[in-house]
Amino acid sequence: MADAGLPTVEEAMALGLTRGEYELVCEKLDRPPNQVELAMFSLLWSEHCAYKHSKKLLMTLPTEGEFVVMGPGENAGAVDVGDGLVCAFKVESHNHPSAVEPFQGAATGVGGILRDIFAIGARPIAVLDSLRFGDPGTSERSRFLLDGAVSGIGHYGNSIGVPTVGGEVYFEEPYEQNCLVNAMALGLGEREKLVRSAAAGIGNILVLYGASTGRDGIGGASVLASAELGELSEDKRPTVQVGDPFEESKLLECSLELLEAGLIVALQDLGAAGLTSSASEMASKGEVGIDIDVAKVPLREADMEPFEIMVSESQERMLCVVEPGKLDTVIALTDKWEVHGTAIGTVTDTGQMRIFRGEELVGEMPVVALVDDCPLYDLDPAPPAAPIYPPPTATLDPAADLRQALLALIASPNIASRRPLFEQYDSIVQSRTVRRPEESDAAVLQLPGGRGLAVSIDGNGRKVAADPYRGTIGVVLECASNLACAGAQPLGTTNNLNFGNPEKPHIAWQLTEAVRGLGEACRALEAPIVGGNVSLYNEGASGPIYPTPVIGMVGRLPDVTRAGRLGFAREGDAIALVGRFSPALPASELARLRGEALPDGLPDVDIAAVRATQEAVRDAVREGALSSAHDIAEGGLLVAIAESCLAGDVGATLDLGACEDAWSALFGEAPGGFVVSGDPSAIARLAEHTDVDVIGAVGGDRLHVRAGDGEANATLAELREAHRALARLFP
Amino acid sequence: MKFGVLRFPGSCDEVDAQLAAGRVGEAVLLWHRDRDLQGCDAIIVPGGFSYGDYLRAGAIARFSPMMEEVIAFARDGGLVLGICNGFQVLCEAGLLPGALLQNTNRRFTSRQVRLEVVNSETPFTLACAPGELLSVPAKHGSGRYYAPDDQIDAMEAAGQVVVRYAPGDCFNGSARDIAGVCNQAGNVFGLMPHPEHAVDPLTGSTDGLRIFESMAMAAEGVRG
Amino acid sequence: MRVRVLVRPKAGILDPQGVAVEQALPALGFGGVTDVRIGRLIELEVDDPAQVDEMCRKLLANPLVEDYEVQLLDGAAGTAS
Amino acid sequence: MRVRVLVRPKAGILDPQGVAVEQALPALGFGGVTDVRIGRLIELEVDDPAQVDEMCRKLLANPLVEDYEVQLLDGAAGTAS
Ligand SMILES: Nc1ncnc2c1ncn2[C@@H]1O[C@H](COP(=O)(O)OP(=O)(O)O)[C@@H](O)[C@H]1O
Ligand SMILES: [Mg+2]
Repeated sequence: MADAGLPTVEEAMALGLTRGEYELVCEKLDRPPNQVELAMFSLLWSEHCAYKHSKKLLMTLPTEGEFVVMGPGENAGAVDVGDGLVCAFKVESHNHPSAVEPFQGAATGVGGILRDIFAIGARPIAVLDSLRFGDPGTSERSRFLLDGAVSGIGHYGNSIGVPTVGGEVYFEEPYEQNCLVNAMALGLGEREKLVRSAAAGIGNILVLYGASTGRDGIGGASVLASAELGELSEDKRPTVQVGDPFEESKLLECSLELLEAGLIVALQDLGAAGLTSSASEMASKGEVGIDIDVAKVPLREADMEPFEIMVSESQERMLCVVEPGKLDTVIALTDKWEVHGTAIGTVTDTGQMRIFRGEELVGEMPVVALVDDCPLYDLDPAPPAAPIYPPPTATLDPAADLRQALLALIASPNIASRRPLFEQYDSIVQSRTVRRPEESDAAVLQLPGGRGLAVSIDGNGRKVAADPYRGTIGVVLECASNLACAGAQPLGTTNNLNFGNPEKPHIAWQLTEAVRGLGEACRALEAPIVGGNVSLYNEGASGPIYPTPVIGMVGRLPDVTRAGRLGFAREGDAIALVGRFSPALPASELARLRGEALPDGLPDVDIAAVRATQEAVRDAVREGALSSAHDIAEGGLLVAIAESCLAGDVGATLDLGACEDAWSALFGEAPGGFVVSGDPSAIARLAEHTDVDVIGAVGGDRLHVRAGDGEANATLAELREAHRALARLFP
Repeated sequence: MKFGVLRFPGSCDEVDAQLAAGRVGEAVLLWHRDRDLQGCDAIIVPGGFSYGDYLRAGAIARFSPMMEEVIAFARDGGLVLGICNGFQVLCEAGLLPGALLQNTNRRFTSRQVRLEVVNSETPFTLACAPGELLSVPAKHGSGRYYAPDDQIDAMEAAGQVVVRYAPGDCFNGSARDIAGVCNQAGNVFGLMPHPEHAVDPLTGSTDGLRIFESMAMAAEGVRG
Repeated sequence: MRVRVLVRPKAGILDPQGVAVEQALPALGFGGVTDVRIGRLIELEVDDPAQVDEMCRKLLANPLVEDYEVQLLDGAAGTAS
Repeated sequence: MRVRVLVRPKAGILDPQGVAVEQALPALGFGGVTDVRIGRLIELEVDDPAQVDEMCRKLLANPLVEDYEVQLLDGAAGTAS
């Protein structure tokens, strides 16, 4: 191999490696790396691929359970849903690409998570999104990012025929300079037909199929995912990756047909770090070597260097391992779907990744060194000495009464109807969607045999910022509460940890505490983590984002015809507050509107008690005993009730009786509270299993509430008008 | 009664259409590169994004070998239903008058709409009452129906405007709220909303079934 | 030979994108802009430029709602529909 | 003055439309077509043509993924980015 012009340590550092890491690479190779090798090491040893600051924490999470079929480590996790079927699911972030170009960033985020799903042999059946931006009222940039991200998600999901069935979006100042765009996907597959990504069979052939390879996102994984965005100079900006959902729809059908026909040994999508990471990880999992000839890779631009081909992040590509005798059949099938496959390499027994350009060997590295030898770092967590986040900007008149506060909350961008967003998504294609957005707290999809799946995605950065440990527990509980309202029992959990720079002690502390809360809550709910993603270094010039663990949970319903609804349905039904609910205002949505600083810590949560309430609500929904069930989240009890009124197009009259502090009672937030409605006898039966307080009745065309000597009154029309507040963001 | 549902690269709602048609008869998928209509009594050109909707929705798909067969089948009086992208394909292929342009709101929009049955005497609306309102979802970015005014006058006079959006429900800016039209002979019908997504009380309304039932009645009539 | 095809919405056909651009410009500080029309630009390399007109009629433009104009880029003037 | 803006996908940036059209053409009986790129054609009436370049950068084109070219239609040559 030519060793002239070897890259310097400075170049290695510009690619994101530390001096120590570069020296370790030299030691592993027994010589300094050349350009191809350095490019590959810098990607595989990046935070994004190696999880070097989070792996030790992630190892503390519960990953096993009754329903887990595939845990973290594969392209997606999978849980058993009965009858030989599994549900594969995972959430991923595309934060930095979306901050650069929101439409393509969000679109390729959806494309990437969908490939993860069909890479394990499951057909994608749903997408959800989780979005965070700055204040849309004052920030034009936030409106631009929101508009672009939503159109990008819709563009990709709609065009490929996978319904976007749910999601969440929040607007808070700390996301102004660093928006979050997370996408989750679910797939359905046969348990026996799942495929893993481990390369196997010495002499077998690697086939690359899908889009041709261009200079998309070169340097992306190392630069984009591992440097703070503000540090990125113009010339380091990678080329923007453009998504092509049409190509991906062919890729998807072709991949599933290859698997169905039993033609392939292993399958892997090309995501961040392109061919480098997919090939190396396939080799590592199979404990084999791989030879790749970059001259065989179909290129979009003729003059690409071997290292560029190896690190390109061109979208819509897949890599599979094929027995030589089946190669022709595989190529023919890829031709049928117009995603023309090419044999680009072979599985070897060398334990080496060897990169050739034709006959010329241009790179040779031990697979183990590339994939497993990246140093893992211990965090140095310490709680912040002073508050990290300035108080939010106050928008609510301090003299506002209960009614004005209710209307302001309903119109808050964090609570107002998401209809203007989700109307841009096809939520019904594939004919499985039993509960569309705004019909239930969780989306519900039907499965063969009359059963159902429920899915929800949740996060609450403000509460996690106030208390990373309890805040994260609250998020996991909210996700499970959403499932309970639909009548579903959790099967498994996925998560995306969106945090700032973990090399800073207070961020390390947020991350450590949040993961502790996540593990504890998932353990207590028996909803193990089957996969996820970590996105660090989310900081802008004015500081870090709120620490934002985003939790996605999948549950199942034995009888999908009884899926719960959140809207009040019948005049005369009793309305009850369910659960041992201790609402508090600090860190609530009302506190945000009032411009109050975040508290230092949140009240303790009794996870077991919340779980018991969730089970009681779930069982009542499953029996068909309730007309509606809705969990109490942002905005507290009165907002939850207003949402049930709006969803059912009917009013309610409530009396909370004697009440020390009407504000806390009506607008305070805490995990574990539900608003249900139904026949008084059904509510009485529910009271045998959990705390139940009948507080009013469904009926009329207004919401009227009395709490102690406080009172609020609004017509449905007024509530509806306030609830439409987001529409003006999408003129 | 045997329905054939076309499948192009990029089709999305073909399996949904197959399931819906399967409730009133047999339904098979037909691959765009084949030429065998497999003895189908009616053809459905489904929704989705054939060829990614690149260039113009429906522009590339209409040239596929199977579409050539469908054009011949339609010229011989065979029943052809185009839904959403299928409607766009049929317009591009010249089997239906007019064109579908970008929604005036410039956004892909997905919403349950009410469709008014304007002509209940076509083979696709036999099972509907005149003026009946059907609740059906619509979801598209390019669904604004356009044809020159005098042509629409003539179409209205001839009963070719088959379904309209009910007042207030037209989000795409279609001329005269037109949601679906048929050809002069009445055997080819295209509409933007999705009757195949309104066939099961579990996932929505069941009003869309009426379209498939009508087709089955018409086909039986022709045969009998 | 490199060929450019300009495809425009026909006169009288509403062009919502054009309208949106026109409405957005004043807020960005650009006054005095009217009659914005947005169409498609297609550039291609063809062996036989004589084919292009048919290609336009059959595929690249929809004659009911769009006009097209062909420009041969290596010299010679184009033809318009 | 009438101004024409040609907006094209940047060199090196994937142009999915162009690829799809190029791949479809042979089957439609049009051989010998390569390197198809599809962009946008924007035509507008402006009082002050000097503004157009900034308008392109701010609104009409997305500089991250697109190049643009301005043509003044009543005579004079244009400027390219
Ligand atoms: N970004 C989004 N994408 C798609 N659907 C969304 C999005 N945000 C919210 N939704 C849907 O809107 C409804 C209400 O959302 P939200 O108020 O966040 O619910 P919750 O309070 O239960 O978390 C849900 O059905 C949710 O799935
Ligand atoms: Mg909820």
